[in-house]
Amino acid sequence: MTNAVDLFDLTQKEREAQAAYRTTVLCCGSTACLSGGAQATQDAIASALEERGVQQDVRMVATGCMGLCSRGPLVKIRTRGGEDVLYADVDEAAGRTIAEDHVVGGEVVADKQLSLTHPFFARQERVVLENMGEIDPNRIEEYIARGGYTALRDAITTMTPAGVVEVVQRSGLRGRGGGGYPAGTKWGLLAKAVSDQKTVIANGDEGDPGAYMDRTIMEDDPHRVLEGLALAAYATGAKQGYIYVRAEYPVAVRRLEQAIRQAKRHKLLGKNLFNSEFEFNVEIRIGAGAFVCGEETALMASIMGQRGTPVLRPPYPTERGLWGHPSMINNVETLANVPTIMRRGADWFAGIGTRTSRGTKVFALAGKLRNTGLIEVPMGITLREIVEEIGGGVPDGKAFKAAQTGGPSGGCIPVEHADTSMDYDSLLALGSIMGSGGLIVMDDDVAMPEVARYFMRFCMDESCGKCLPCRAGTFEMHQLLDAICEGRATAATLARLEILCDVVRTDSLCGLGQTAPNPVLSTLHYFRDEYEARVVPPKVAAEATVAATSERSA
Amino acid sequence: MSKPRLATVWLAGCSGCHMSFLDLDEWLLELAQAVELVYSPIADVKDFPENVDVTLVEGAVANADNLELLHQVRERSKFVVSFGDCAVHGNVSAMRNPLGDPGELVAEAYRDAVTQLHGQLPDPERGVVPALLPRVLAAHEVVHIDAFMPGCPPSAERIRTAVEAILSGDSPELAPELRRFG
Amino acid sequence: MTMASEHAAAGNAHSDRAPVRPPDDPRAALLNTQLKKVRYRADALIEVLHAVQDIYGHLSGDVLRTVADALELPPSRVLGVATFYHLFTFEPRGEHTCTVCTGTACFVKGADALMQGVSEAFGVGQDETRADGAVSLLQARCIGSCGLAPVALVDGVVVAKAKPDQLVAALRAAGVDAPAADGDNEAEAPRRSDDEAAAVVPGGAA
Amino acid sequence: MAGVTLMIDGVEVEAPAGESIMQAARRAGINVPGLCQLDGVSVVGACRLCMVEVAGTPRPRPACATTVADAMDVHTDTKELREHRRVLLQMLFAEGQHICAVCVANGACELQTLAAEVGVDHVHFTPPAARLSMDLSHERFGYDPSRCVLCTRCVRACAEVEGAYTWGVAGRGREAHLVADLGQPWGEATSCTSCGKCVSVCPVGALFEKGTSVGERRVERALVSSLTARRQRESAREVLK
Repeated sequence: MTNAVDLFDLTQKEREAQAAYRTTVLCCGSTACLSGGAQATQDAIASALEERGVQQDVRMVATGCMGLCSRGPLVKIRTRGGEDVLYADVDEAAGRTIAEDHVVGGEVVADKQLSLTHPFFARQERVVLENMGEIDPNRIEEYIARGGYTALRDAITTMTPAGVVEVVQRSGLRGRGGGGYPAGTKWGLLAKAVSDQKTVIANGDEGDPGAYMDRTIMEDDPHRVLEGLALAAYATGAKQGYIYVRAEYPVAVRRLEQAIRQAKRHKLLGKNLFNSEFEFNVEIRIGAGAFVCGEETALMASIMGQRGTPVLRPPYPTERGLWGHPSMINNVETLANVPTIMRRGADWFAGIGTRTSRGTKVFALAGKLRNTGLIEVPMGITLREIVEEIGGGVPDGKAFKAAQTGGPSGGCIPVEHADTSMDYDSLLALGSIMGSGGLIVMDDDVAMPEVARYFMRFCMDESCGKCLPCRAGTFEMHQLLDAICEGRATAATLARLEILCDVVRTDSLCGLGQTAPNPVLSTLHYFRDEYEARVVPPKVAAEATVAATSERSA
Repeated sequence: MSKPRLATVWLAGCSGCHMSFLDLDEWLLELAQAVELVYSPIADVKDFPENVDVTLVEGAVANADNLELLHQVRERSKFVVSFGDCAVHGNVSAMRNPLGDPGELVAEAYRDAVTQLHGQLPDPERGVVPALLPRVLAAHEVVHIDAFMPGCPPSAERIRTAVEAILSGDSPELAPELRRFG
Repeated sequence: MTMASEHAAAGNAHSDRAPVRPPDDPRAALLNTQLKKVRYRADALIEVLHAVQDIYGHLSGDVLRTVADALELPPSRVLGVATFYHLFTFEPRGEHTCTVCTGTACFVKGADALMQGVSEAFGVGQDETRADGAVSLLQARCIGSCGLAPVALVDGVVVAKAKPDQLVAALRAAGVDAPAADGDNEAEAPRRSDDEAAAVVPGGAA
Repeated sequence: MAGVTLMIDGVEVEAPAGESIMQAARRAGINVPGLCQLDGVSVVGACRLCMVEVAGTPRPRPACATTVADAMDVHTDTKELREHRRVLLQMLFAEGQHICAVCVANGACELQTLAAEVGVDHVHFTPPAARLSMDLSHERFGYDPSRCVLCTRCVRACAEVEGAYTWGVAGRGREAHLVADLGQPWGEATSCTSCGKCVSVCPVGALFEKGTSVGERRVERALVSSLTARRQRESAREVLK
């Protein structure tokens, strides 16, 4: 393909091919459903259709994540002219029944059906995840059939780079990796930098425990990431792109590699894209297990094959980044928003969400909830709506106690604040952060000092060790939290913990250390009584200290 | 007004701090005029008395006796000073900590070392020697400490400055050149 | 010229570098292929270390020296990078592995109990390989299947909404026996991940 | 190069553009504490002891790694900064086994001096119960990891000035530690030229000359700095020729 007309042809052909089938069976083939036996389900459906001799009338698609991971494997049946029917908990037997009764016989299998008006689906608004559960991530044609790469084509053929930056700026899109820095501003900075060796980098080093938005996007809609990155490159004048992926996500790596090959073959990557001067290439770089590599400067060090230790900013990457050249790093979800923003317009996007937090946010909803999985909601929805409506509430007669957002850099929001709007600024005001989108719900079985200790343990293990406050401070805080959890702490211990939080937050070199105290500070703020209940008199603490040292040296 | 009651105790240390204290020569006579020395390794007093105003604690907490005495000191003293690096942070006394189990150390020191002539292990059960704590602790890890006087040993000048300040009720915080470790 | 090609060009000058030895070791041949594939670029160190781990199962001092020579990097840099990233290991893994996810969702839903259950049933400590090499008990940072928490992997296969007995049964089925009862395992210290690292890194903080 | 005028602790200081706050402060006779900074090698800004308050910035900045700017208003010694420095120094003491009484650097140790200056008279954290063995394999020098403060001056002097790259940092977080080559005993590190620069820059007693006893540290810390300065001067002259 060498010009835009071919892209239309391809789109047309794929749409016609899809329309030729009477029925489409969409089977969720995401990691979660696969580990729940989705492959066997798919095989059962295929062989049932074959036995009935209707396989050529039915299009079988292994799609990306349909979202409701706790009810997988999920299967969706789409009939020409009819409504989609979604099935949950589809094991092999159910798959066979659905194939025979519904696909062949036209009868909906009521006991496995899950209504698409279920709040889990109805309350969502899908921008980034618009293709999830709809396309086969292995086929570029399916992405293109749903409008893929038209944003890139239109940008290159009809817009100036500055025009693209302007759209992103006007859309109000903010960084989805955690900090919420305005994406358009960042793009503008790189666009202004003078260099012929600029790079754009997609940050797919999703390290927050309990978050898998980026993994899902990379695995299930890889071309969206490529298109977003290519748009960033066009807007900023970069010729080289990198996607930095956690090594823990091998499927994402394979899908992205395949997507790059396909895009190259269709001349959507490489030289003279859409007959323009614009040239863009993408390479994948794989991490090796280091949370700190989510930090921009550490990530760049890792791409260059070095220890992932952050360096001081300024200079910022847009001034001096990869190999000393101007570079820009955007989170995968941020980039995944861009093709849709370009297609549907900045105003449309800015119309979703709140005044300061535009658009939607993808959350990995997990913990003590009836429905867990991947959701995309408009910014400004309340925590309560997410927990009670989408999540279906806390099961087993337990009470909703708190929700943790932002992972090890975030905080716990207590149930009293459940009506807070989920946007960057409201979460910050509560002492948490939006973070990358992990949202873990806790019931009253969960003890907050232990939650704080869990996250501190994580930060301690993930500290790179370069700067003293983070290296030693996270360790010392963990020691104090240990003492608190094990009944060796006095009131003075709590005071010392607070001083340490202040030192580590203020003096650490990078974001990891600067935010590591957040889970402690927020639980101390909202659940101080739980800490105080564990404090003991000095003499008891001293005895326990002596006893604990003997345990440790034994 | 009665004279302030001063005590000094010697936990796990080399007694160097007390030696340095004795280095104060004629000032000791002045001090003797100003305070009542109610307990000290250099005085023949068996039990740590009640109602002590100021106690200087030399040495780290290394064994069960140290632990018991330090608790007694805290309960019976108004103002407790960590006197010298061993009390302040363990110092040489705490150098055994990284070696782990004190049992092995005792065996090495009393039985296995090539320089051992008698090869006999002390038996804490018989009460001859107190049992070693698993880890040597600084005084403030066990009780609240009101002031710290680092040094190995603290120089006579440092001791005098600190003790004068404490007795006159001034801030016991020492000047930088007088609070260096080592 | 883009940066990638600039670095590639720098690497090409060295494509005649001496091959990894011994030449009759098929693993050395595989490593050579990988080194050529990355054109001996120093910035490909992490990719090369991944390859070494795939080929040899773990990183050893000898191979690290080979890598340092091939990429013309100071050995201290190679060791620094290899020991920085958690996924690189300096000891051979056990014949079977159980990896418990310790992400937040799994933590909230009882990852600790999974860890403890397997540890007690097979006499293997956390992050350890049993002395007989039969089984390793590892922990993973979030594997991103939070909807199915708690999650564990037995020999790489995901066990969703796992219970301790389920993992024990799966490992038994894979052929892992309970530890020898006569205390043989006690006598022989378990192989800690750190120990072998310490052999490569003497004087290292243990 | 154009100069700038800034305020440091209420004193007006003139400084050439591009200079760090730390350098400017020193010339004005204001000593900002620091351990990782060393003239003549690159800046890492890792020990965070030199954090200073700069009016208009949300959080303190490392003086060693922040460039002066015109009309900057810097405070190097506020109550809060002092308290933070005390906590940071205590962390350093707790990370290793710093027993001044038996250390070769006693009396010539930057950590010891800083503790006295900043007012650390005891340590609230518990040192680890780790057994770190000394490396005495080098014929002239010794390395005691329990005294290392991870300032990485030795790593930078070895790489940037000597060009040997013998020293490196391995491990991560609290497990981070110095290694020679592939972690073999220092004496077996083939890249080491035994130049002794690492020993000369060590702020504490972690790297030392064999045969020196308590308080006998002799090497001159300014060696590397003067070496680099001389090198720069000479190469500038070469260019002029």
